[in-house]
Order: sequence, then structure tokens, then C-alpha cells
Amino acid sequence: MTRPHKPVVAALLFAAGLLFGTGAHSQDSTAKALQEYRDALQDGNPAELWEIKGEDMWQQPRGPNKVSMEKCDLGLGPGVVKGAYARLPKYFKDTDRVDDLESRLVHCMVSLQGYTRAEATRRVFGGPGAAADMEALVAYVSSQSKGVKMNVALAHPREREAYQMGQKLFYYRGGPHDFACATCHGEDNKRIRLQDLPNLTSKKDAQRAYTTWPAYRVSQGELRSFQWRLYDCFRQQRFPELLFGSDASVALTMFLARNANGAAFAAPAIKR
Amino acid sequence: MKKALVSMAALAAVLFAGIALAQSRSAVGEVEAMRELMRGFKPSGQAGLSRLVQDEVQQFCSDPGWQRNKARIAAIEGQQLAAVKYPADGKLMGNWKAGESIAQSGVGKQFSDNPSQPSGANCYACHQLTPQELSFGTIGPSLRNFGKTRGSSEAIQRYTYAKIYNSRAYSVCTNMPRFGHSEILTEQQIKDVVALLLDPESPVNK
Amino acid sequence: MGEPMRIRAQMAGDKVEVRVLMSHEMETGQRKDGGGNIVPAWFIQNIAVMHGGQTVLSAQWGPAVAKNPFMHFRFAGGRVGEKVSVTWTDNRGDKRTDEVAITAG
Amino acid sequence: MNSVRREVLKAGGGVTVMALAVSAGLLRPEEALAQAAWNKAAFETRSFADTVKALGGAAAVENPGVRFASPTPEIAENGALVPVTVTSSIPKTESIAILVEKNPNTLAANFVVPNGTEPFISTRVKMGQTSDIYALVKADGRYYYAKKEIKVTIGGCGG
Repeated sequence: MTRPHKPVVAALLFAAGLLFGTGAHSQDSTAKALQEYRDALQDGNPAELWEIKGEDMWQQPRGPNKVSMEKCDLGLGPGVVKGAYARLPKYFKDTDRVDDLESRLVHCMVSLQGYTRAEATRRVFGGPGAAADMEALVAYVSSQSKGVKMNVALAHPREREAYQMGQKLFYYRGGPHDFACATCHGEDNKRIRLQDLPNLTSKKDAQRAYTTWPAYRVSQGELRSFQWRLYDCFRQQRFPELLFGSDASVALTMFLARNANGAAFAAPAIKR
Repeated sequence: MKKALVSMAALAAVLFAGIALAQSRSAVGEVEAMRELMRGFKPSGQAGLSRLVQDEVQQFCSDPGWQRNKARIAAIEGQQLAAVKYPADGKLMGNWKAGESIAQSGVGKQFSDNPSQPSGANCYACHQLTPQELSFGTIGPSLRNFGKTRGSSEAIQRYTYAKIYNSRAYSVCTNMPRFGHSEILTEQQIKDVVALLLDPESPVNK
Repeated sequence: MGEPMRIRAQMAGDKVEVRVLMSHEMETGQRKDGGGNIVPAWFIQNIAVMHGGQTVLSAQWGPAVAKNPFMHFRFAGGRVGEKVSVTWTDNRGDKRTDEVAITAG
Repeated sequence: MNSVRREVLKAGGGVTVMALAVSAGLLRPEEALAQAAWNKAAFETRSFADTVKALGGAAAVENPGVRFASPTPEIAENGALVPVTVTSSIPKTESIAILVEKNPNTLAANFVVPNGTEPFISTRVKMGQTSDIYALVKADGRYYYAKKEIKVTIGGCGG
């Protein structure tokens, strides 16, 4: 390993310890310091602001029908929120499709509250000064699976099909850059710039990655859902825009969620 | 809307035609399912649905078991190399300083990018290059001292140009984009990145 | 009006441990938007935490307090069931108050 | 706004008037506090020394009674969110301020700690770059401080 002679960017000096290492000690201490920073953010995760807003939205009568979401069936029966996220996506008879949380929430907003599909999906990702109701609902529902072991079933043929198609999409190379999800997420211990990349083909990384979304993204000051995570990955993959709640998005979610089975769900998390 | 439907149909036709030749019924079913899945994307900014239509290489490399097909690998690499367009003026090395800023830039071709701005090569996302830039990725190998260890002979320049122009000419399913072949970089930009890698004055070789 | 705060007030020994998350942009006035225009400063300036008619913490903030602010402190003299309220006002004159009951540790 | 309260505010908003209004039950205490004048001059300072002055002190001395406690990181992966925790063991601690030397304006926050409240505060600030941060404590009318460098890998004040 080479040593940097003149680290010109002081701010990166320590980050550089990760790469060049002025010795095993400095590498360890840098990694330890970064871990301490990440740990320090855990107490008082702003995701909780989305959780309380989402809980309120879940309970309040809303939409043209003026009813709450408390009859919404997320897979464990009408109104059961606890542990629901850890079992999604799954096949639903009433929609005759495999739904993830977000597409299921849209279904309930339409079928129970009387919104049109367009109204229910008008603002699914928040931006500066305008948080999205959808991300609040996602924060609340997912928070109710904290500590619950991921347990996504492949019992129904449609669930198995979704998993297989999600897997295909994961390896599907396209666009001007020939990128697939696997380009960045198919090997251990890789980084893009200084950012660690989870290897989503390995059990351990797949579990850690999936169980820490949704997350409060410090760089954006927003709570981000798993649908957003996929949307933004495809943007960077130079693909066209992933449609919210589409079969493609649900299939890929199914592939990634199922691969996380057995790990305790730990979101909404906080990420840099 | 109408336009979107038409291009969707065109996409479906291409996806279908491309793979339906002499395939088993279940494979046809799979193609059908994949085509359905691609309805989950919509055109946005400069990113149209045609980006989802795979060429032969993309299709080949989307099979996680591609390594087993040795004959296809050699054939595709040969085709890709044969299609490399070298500069008409015969000059392969540009300006390493311009190359460095191209290597730093990660914009280009995303639906959120302004298509009138030049794309970057984003080399640092995956490679170590100059010793000054500490924020580099590790998806690709380190290119530190790339020219120092190889020299800058005509042959090395041609290899380096071709590798950037179309990396698949040398490694069919590499993670690296085909910067010339896919019109991500201009000819001049590729020359500048070649200089960043090979020029003895470039910090990559210092 | 602002969005609701997340307040936790919990007994820890003989003290009340208070954690508050506030929903606020905390714009610095230095950031540019997509069109290159400066986004005007917009931030919480004054905070007051009250218990039993007494101020148990007050603060003045500038725009360098992080977006969606968090604060954590401890005060003596509170009991389970009593109310703790938090009020903020920002530089636009917007204001919000939320209140919780102290819970057992 | 009710008319009594409007009259009170019209009367000047000075501290004395406010205190009277509170004791007379015209204003709820938190309303009175929220009206307390924001120290514009202090938040516009560009150095540690100027901030001390703007807060009403002559000078500040380093004192081990002022401490950065956990969580206060050595490195912040993102300057947009930097946890800072300060404790003071100096008797009669009245207030705890957090200052970031290399931010456009030095003073980030000033907490007033009344009797009965522990001289301990944990919050989060933004840092545009690697910088010294200061914890400035006012105790019995005097100013004391602690200093610590925090390295920032991504600044928190840009676009």
C-alpha cells in the first residue's frame, strides 16, 4: 500500500485512513470513529417525525369517503399493522397481484378512502419543504415491524414468479452505461467513491441492507421509502423512470426482501 | 400518451423478436413476462424506453452464468473490438488536465441530467487514479501508475483508447461502460482520459 | 403552524429526561435551489420548555442547528403524569407548541 | 390574538413589561419566553471572541469543567448533522452555547439552563467543513469554554 505524501484535502485525511492506512491502527480508529458517528445519530432519529405524522394519518378519517386506514389489510388482516412490513411483499386475493407496502397503501387509499389512483400517487416522494404523505405512512407502518424477523413467503405461485422476475431484473443490464443492479451490488467489499456498497447477492449484506430501509437520509433531510431507494438506483443506472408501485418495483422488492428473511427488521433507520 | 404506447409496442416487438428465435416455450413465456415487467418504467427526460432494449452483449451478460459460454465470449469480444472507431487524425492522446476533470465528473445520461451538458466519465467512482484524489471507488482496479508501468507506445495508446471506447472488446461482461461505443464521451474526451492515464506528466504516473 | 414535534419525557431516577425532535427545514440562507437562486433563511430562533409553570430550558438558535432539530436534556422536580410543553418560534414568526405527559422510567 | 395581549405587546415587549404580564397572568409563560428578543448581533458574529462579547462577556477561559460528552464524534460523515453534547460541572452554570469556528457565523445555539435543570445539553449542528467547535458556558456571570476539533467528510451547508 502506498502512503499519501501530502494529503491535500484535510477533510478527507481521515477518510483516507480507510484506504491508504498509515497503519492498521489508524484504519481501525477511523472506522471506529465513523461507527461512533453513525451510532450517535440513532438516538433521536428524525424518521420519528414521519412516524408520528403517519400514525396520525393512518387513524384520521381522510379522502372523499372520510374513513381512516384502520380497515386496511396489509396482509395480516384488516387494521393489523404490527409485524406487517416484515411479511411484505405478498400475494393479495383482492387485487390479484403481489403488493409491496406502498402499492398496498395506494390500494387502501383508493378502495377505502375513495381517492383516485392519481390522487393517491400524486406526491409519493418528499422534496425540500414538502414532505410526502406516502413516506409518512410508510414510516409509521414499517416502524411497527421493528425487531420483527423478516418472513417473506414464496407460497403462492405469483409470489414465486415475482421473486424470479425480481432476480432477473437485478441482473438485467441496459441503458447507455450497460448497468444492472448487480454492477454495483454483486461483489463483497466494494466502494463507489468512499461509499460502501452492500453485496446484495450475499445473505449478510442483503439482510443488513433491506432491514435498514426506509431511512432518514441525512443528505436530503427526508424519510426515504424502499420504493424511493429503487427509483433512485435506476436513475443512477441511467434507466428510464421506475413507476411507483409497478410490477417491476414490487418484483425487485420481493427478490430483495425475501433474501433478507431471518434478519430482524431495524428500520426506519438513519443513513448519511 | 399515444407516443408512449407506440414505443412500448416497439419495445415489446424488439424484446420479443430478439429472443423468440428457436427458444423453448418456457423461455418465450419468460420473455413475455420480462416484457410485461418493463412496463414498470416510463420515459423521463433524456431516458427513453429504448434504453431497456438490450443489445446482444447486454443480453448475454444479464445471464449470471455467462462465463460458461466460452465460444460466445470470444466471438463477442472480437466483434466489439472490430467496431472500435479510432480518431481519424491518428492522435490518441489529448490533455491530461482535461482528462482529470472528465474523470471527476459523474453527471450525464441520467434522466435528471441536462442533456446539453457534456457527460463525465466518473472514473473515480470505481478506480483509484491520481494520488491526490482520495475519494475513489474500488469496483474497478487501481489505475495508479497506469502509464508508468506500461509506457506510452503507439500500441499502448491504441489499447487504452479502445479499452475506454469499448471495454467489452477485452472483457465481455466487465462492469465498465462503453464510453465511445455508447456515445457517453466524445472522441476528444476519450483522448483526454487516455492522456490522464498515459502522459508521463499526468499525476497518475507521478 | 408547523408539523407536530416528537417529545419524550421520561423519569430517570429523580430527574426527567426530555428528548425533543422538531420538524423544521432550518434553511441557512446560504443554499441555492435548482435554479441557482438563494433559498431564504428559515429557522427556529427561540425555544422554551415548560413544566408546572416554570421554564426548565430555553434556547436561542441560529441557522446552524441541523434540519429537523433534536435536543436532549434533564431537569429535576417532575413527576409521572405531569405535563411538559415545548414551544418554538421561527424567523418568519411561525410558532408551534406541543405537550406530553411524563412517563415512568 | 386577544385584545389584552395585543395591548401588552404594544406596550413595548421589554423584559419588565413581559414579566409583569406573566405575573398578572395575561400571557402564558411560554408565550412570554417565545417573545424574548433573539440576539441578532450574537448570531452574526464571525469569531469565538466576538461571540463571547456579543453574549455579554469580556473574555472566556478554557476550563476542564466544561466537557464535550458522548455523543460528540471525532469525525462527522455528513456535516449536515453533527451531534454535540456538552456538560458543565462549574457551579452556577447559567447557559451553554455551541460555536463552530469555521461556519459562516460562529454561534450555532445558546441554551439557558435554569436552576433544577442539569447543566447538560445534547443537540445537533451543521458544519460546513472540518473545524474547531467550542462549548461556551456562562457560570456566575463568567465565561468558560472547551474546544474540540471535528473532522467533516461532507460539508453540511452547501447545495
